[in-house]
Amino acid sequence: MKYWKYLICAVLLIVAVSLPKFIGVYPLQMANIILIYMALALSWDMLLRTGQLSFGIAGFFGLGGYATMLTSTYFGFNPLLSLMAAAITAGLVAALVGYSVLRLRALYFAIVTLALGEIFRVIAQNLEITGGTEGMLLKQTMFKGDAASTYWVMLAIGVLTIIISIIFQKTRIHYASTSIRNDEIVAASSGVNIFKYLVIIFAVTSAIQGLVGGAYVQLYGFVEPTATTFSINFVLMPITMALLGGLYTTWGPVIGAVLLSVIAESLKLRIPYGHLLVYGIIMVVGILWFPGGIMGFIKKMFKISNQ
Amino acid sequence: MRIKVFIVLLLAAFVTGLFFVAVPAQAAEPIKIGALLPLADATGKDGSRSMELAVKQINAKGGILGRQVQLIVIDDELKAEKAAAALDKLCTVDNVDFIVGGMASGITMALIPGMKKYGKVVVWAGAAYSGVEKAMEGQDWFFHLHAWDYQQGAYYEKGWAEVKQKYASFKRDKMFMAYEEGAFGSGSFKGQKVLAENGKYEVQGEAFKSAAMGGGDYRSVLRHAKEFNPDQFIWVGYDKDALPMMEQAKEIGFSPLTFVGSPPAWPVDFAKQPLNEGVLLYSYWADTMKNVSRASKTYSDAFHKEFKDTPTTYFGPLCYTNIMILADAIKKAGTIDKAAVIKALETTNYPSPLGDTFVFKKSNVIDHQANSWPKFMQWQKGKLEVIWPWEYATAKMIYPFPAWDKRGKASATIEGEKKAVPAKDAKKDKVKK
Amino acid sequence: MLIPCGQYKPARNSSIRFRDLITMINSILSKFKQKNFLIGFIIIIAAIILVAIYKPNVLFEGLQRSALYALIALPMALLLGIVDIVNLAHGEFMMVGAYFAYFMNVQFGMDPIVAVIPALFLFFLFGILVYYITFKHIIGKEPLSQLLLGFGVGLVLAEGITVIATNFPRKLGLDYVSSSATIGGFTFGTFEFVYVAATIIILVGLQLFLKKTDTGQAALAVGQNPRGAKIVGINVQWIYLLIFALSIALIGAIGPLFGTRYTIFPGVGDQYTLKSFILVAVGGMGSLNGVVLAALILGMAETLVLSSLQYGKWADIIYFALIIGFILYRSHQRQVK
Amino acid sequence: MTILKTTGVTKQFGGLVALSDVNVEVNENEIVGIIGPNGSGKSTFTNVVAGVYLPTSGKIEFCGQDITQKTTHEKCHAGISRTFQLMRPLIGLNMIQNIMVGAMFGKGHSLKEARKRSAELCKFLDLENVERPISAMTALEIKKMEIARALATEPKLLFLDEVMAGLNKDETMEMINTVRKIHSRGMTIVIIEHVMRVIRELTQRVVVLEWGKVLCEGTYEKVSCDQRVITAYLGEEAEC
Repeated sequence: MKYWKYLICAVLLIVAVSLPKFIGVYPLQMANIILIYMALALSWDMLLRTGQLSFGIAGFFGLGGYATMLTSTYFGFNPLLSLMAAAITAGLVAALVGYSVLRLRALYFAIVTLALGEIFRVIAQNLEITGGTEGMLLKQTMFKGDAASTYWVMLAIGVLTIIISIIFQKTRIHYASTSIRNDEIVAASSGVNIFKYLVIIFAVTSAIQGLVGGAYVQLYGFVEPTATTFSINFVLMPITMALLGGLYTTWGPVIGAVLLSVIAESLKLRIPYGHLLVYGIIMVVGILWFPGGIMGFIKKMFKISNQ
Repeated sequence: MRIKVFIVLLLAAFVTGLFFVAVPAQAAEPIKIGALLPLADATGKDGSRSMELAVKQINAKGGILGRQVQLIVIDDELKAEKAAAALDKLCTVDNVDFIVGGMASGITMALIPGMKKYGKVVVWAGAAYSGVEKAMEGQDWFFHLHAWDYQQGAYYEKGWAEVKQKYASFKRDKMFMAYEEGAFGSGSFKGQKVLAENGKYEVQGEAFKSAAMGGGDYRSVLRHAKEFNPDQFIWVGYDKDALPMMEQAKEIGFSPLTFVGSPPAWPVDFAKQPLNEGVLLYSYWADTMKNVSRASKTYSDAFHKEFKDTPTTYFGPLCYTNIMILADAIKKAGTIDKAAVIKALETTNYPSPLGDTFVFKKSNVIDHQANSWPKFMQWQKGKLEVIWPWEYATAKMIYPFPAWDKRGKASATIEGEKKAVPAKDAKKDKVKK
Repeated sequence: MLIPCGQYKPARNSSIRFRDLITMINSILSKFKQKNFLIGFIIIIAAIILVAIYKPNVLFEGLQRSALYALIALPMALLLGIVDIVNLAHGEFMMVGAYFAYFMNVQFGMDPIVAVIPALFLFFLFGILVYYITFKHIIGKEPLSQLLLGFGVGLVLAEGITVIATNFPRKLGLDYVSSSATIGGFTFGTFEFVYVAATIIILVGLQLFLKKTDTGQAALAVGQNPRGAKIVGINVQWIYLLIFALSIALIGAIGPLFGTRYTIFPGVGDQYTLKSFILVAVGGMGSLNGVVLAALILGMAETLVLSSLQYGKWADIIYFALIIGFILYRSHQRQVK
Repeated sequence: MTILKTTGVTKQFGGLVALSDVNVEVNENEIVGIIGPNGSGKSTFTNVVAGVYLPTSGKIEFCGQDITQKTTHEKCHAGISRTFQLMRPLIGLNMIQNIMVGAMFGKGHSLKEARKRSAELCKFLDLENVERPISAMTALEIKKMEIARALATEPKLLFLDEVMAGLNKDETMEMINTVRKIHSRGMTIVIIEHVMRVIRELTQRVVVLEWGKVLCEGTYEKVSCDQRVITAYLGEEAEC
């Protein structure tokens, strides 16, 4: 039983890695989009496992994007190095900011993270060095835009996120975050250093978001503060995907990201005008059918079949 | 057990996805043109309809080189990653021969890596941001129709200089620019500052939050403008800002000598608003141009016949032109071979519904820049009239902008104002032509 | 009584008595005896006087802007603050209300301000409908699902309007919206005082509803502890339905008022959803007065910053920094207690 | 030896004084009972000592260290552990995982070690079928699990806050035995209780709180005959 899991994971990984041999550039590009949103959704869920609802995804995503852009433009970092810079910048800023912000809970935390993202945006928009409102263009995207190589980078980021999420689920961090989410007083009375764990998890998830932001800039080659890099889409879409897929699990956000991205794209190609209407209806019906997300539904099915 | 079912589900989802996404490529019988436009936006809607119209007309005449033309339009959703994916789909799944379309600069930026990768002939309608131009330096397959931001600015200066020459009473020593805080607005202001330095007039500017981004209160900006007391007031924003801007200017009693707006489109029914009287604007095209340009009339009539509607933005005729230029070049080249088509495109000479006759020249940076130019227009009695360039002028300019307290509820009082136009200038007008 | 509340019947006099007024004044006066409150009050008064001398327009326009923010945030404060339902489609309902008024005007020549009354009734029914179709099945389960549901409903509303009426921006040309008055050479717009009036009416109405009616008290009880409220015999489902429909009715009726002054398009609402969300958080969950006060402070500050030419582009940063500051300060206060 | 010593501990909530000048000493290896009518400050005292609230004034010493300003988890690491008046299981975790939280974070054991120790604790407290989710457990089991979670932090001092509340007679008996068993392992226990029988059976010394003040202190027999205590309880379950 146990080996089954590893075997399936290995097969999946091999299939994922060798995908460029079988499919064309466009499906790969779609896979990149799915991986971007999947990593964001999963990282958001990882923080949510502590009960902290973040609306700051776009903020750290944009921060990472700008870090990549600035380091590769002004210091000539190579693409992978600039991605590292993005992750580190976002992680550090999150750790610093977290020291004051992580004392907040629930809606207050959500609003403050949202406001933080907006502050990052306004700063990026008003500084000369970041190209102001017009943004900046990258001289050369990573691997000269080669579809297979960029896909592998994105896949690496996606797999890394999944691995971090699994690690979070298998180690003491799982116990820390679950107890903090369920009952902070019990957690603290049982010796959990709530603040420490929150800062660590916030920094790690923000670093992932920054990394994805950096990859986004490396993929599409530009930053632009108002409509793209700090777009509210990068808050709403990952949250939507994680909720539909199922919270507090590794595979829920993954399923949500794959399903919603594929549905959105196929709807767009079939119904050029008004596809978002159908998309919205699917969302509403989806959450009414699976109030606990698709993973929650699957789990429930198993419980019933087991009993 | 749990994991197994889950894996099966995941695979099922994936396979369904592939099934949905991978539209099988068809035999390359027709000439395929791929277009990227924001279909949910007014510009994209006008643009895609006009493209369809152009293709229909071409196919009705038997196509090009004996082959039919197939247009594949994909919505870029105004999202960078979706646009890039759409470009990949056009180039790899649909195997299009040429790429057209394009509206927002931000989206175009995301397409640059892909365009360079595929190297197909691109005839691009939109994107005015000069950063795009820099990125396209030395790419011989890139043909750009819309004027770049700095070109537009310089052209406006030329226009105002000509207006000043013609109307002795025209004054433009002080100018105030209210611009939306995004790339579109602040880019315009940056350019304007340089132009003002060269033109030796005073300029002041301030950003506002466009209603498109959740703003909509312009009073502080308008007050600053009023304090500055400019001869010319220009606002650079979106169609959503148009009417509230006028209302709030009226509210605080701000009426400069010329009141100029430059949104890409105007809201529904703006024509019916009495407040619009005398508002000047920059645009490439107005429906009234059918009175002065034959190409414009042909286009306008055809569009109306096809869709029982009038295009509200200049992206309609621009995208129509986009297809027509490409079709002409293919015809001229006699093949869809890249080098031949590029050669043929270089010799383009197309009288467009926008008024201008399109030819490609070198710009500061790129090799193939069309000479399309914006025009000065003015709302007069609920119609957009072209004021300048003189050869397309459909009416004379109302100057100065009628003060709020001097107009009645309707626009009846404007008649008298028109006399402000010096009669002697009519001759100069003819000489110019 | 509107709602059958079972055995739960708090003994209350539904009219405002003179004695209530005295106790209210007394409680306000006792606040002045606290040092901090007095200092804060003096600072605020001084700031208002300074602003009034320095830039009188900030006072008027700031008030009007704040009133609009507060007006839009109040229905959300009712729904989110009182009974803990997050409705991310908040702004979209307002947008639909504005479209309703627009087409009433175009088709039947009805003035948008008159259209507020039919909008109120129609959106109450609409709210009931939406509640029965969607939110009813989510409330009390995973609370975060409300986010996704609201997002989906908002998308359906916005895209539905796009399909029906295209996404071209629309704006009614109403002569009275640009009316202005002049005092001592200073001209200011008068129409937007409608927002101030509407805010006061809704605020007072909601306060009375919550404090003076059994149903309002029941709603407060449900908000504090749904399970407990059920135990004491309150029909919780009814309360949710009523508050939801009331919130939708209010925001739907605010739509026409919004549409008089602002351009409407299908995407106009989402920005205001976010703003309202922020105001409810800053004002403090459950406090309607707090929301109005937060709107007043943030709106005034925003207008003040915008009124200075050089710093206008940083207005957003000050706005958001204020929000963070407020929330951090409030959380600090809570910890000290 | 004195293990816990509070000197002049006062706690105010706004204008309300919940504890005023409370001086309590707990010696090693004894069971101290804290009793008092509802709202007398029993739970507040637990919360102040175990660190959920910081005291407004006063000093708390634990094993000779001043721990007054320490946070909840620091106090837990120092060796104070507690259960809660109302059942507070961590519903996202199953039975043994709940206990592991205490072992991992209270004592810093690794995941493996924590599981081993938690399993031992389960055996010690007669908890079976340890992988059950919370929803499949009885009230007694949850209470025992919470005690196990507190014990897993390997404390020097254990606060049991109304651990008998909501249990029937048999269950109460079982719980009393459980507490005895824990005490026999050398644990110092402070038991906050409403049910006098429990106090009588278990405690060596009783502290009576009323209106946030210590009313009197002594053995159960001495305290239960004190006139002030009887007045405070108004005959409520107080039998001489």
